[in-house]
Amino acid sequence: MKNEINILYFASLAESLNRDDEKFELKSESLNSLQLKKELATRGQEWEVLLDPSTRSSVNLVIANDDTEIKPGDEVAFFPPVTGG
Amino acid sequence: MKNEINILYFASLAESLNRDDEKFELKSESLNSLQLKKELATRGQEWEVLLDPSTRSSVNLVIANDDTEIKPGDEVAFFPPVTGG
Amino acid sequence: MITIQEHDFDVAHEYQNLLQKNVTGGVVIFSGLVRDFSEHHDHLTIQHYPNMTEKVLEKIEAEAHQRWPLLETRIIHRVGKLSVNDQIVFVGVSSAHRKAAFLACEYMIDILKTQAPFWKKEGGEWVEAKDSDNDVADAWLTK
Amino acid sequence: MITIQEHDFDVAHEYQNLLQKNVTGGVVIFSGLVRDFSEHHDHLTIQHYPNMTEKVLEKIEAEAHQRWPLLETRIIHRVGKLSVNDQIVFVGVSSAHRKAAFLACEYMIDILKTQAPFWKKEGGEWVEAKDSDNDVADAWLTK
Repeated sequence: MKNEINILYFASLAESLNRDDEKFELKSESLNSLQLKKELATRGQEWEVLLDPSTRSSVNLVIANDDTEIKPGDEVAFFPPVTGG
Repeated sequence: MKNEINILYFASLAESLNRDDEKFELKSESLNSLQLKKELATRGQEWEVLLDPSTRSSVNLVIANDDTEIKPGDEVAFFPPVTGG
Repeated sequence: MITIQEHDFDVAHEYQNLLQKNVTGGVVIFSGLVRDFSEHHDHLTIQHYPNMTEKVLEKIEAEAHQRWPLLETRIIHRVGKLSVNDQIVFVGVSSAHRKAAFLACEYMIDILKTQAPFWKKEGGEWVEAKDSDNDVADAWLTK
Repeated sequence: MITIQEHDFDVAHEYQNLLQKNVTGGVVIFSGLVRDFSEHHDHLTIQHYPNMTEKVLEKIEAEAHQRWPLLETRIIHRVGKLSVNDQIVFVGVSSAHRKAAFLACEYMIDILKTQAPFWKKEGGEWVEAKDSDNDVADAWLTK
């Protein structure tokens, strides 16, 4: 679909939301990261973790903040603080 | 001899003084490092390098300063700043 | 060069690759290993975000070269299932100058720890990020 | 452990010896090499003061263990005739904590450079000590 984005979830977020990825259809031409998180958070209580300040996000492989613009075709990811090394 | 000390010279000092080591007889029961350097410096101009502030000395393998006491049987060494590593 | 891999790495081989004929004055290497973290589990699993991990590590390497006069740099991070005593991560730097090599090596592992999208799971539990790791990364990024 | 030797050392072997089963979280290694220092000479000679060198290096190692929580430490310094690209000095540290390993490794090489009685001769000339080396050593000793 033309207005789709791809959303990925990692680590504890993937487990608590019970999915690794999904296609998601944008209702408008574009929205920012905060708007996307708020929309997803309406799915239920477990989704409110996306609005937690510790939750990180990226858009097209670059770390995003609440203002980052999301457009159709983008790859968005949500994940907890990293723990590699 | 009972009042002897052993003096070692290293690197550029050994070359300019033309020796690696020598036995040296103390004229008194003990003296400090500065007194020893002054006594050796009377041997000639090339020996004045011992009084140069850059010249390091040790007594019995421990870095010495001008006040360090020297007694018969001690091992004294004179050397330029170190350049290992 | 950066690599994300499941298999182990060979410190001796990586060390040799860091040497540049006639010009290398010093090499600094950091190797991270799996410590014994629990009485109940003896392995951990490392998940990562493919593509983004590579991008972040390449940026860390490029930034190190911009900050210091370096010759070669190398980052390897393993993913998948690891056991106690396994090697996890390798960061190596060669330079004409030892101070630059030390700074760059520590910079790269410190920033990797807080920016590269890897997640560790020890037994059944996801590892929590440490404030102390954020503090050391912040110290680099504000100077 | 400290060693002064004419023959080369093997970084892979030394790395393995630094690892302590189950407890090592990180290893930091510094290896120093002979750079190409002159168009006219391709070797250098390292002289040292036997007995005192051992004593100074052992003290540096002991002091590092006192300052930081370390597992193993290793210092190797070569003496005699060396050529361009030869390894001169090895300093290795293992610890449960990476910051301690970095600090201790850098401390040991910095103090070695200004306190251990080694002298380098490049071609026919004795190498001069560097003020910058004294500055970094002084920084450790005043904190």
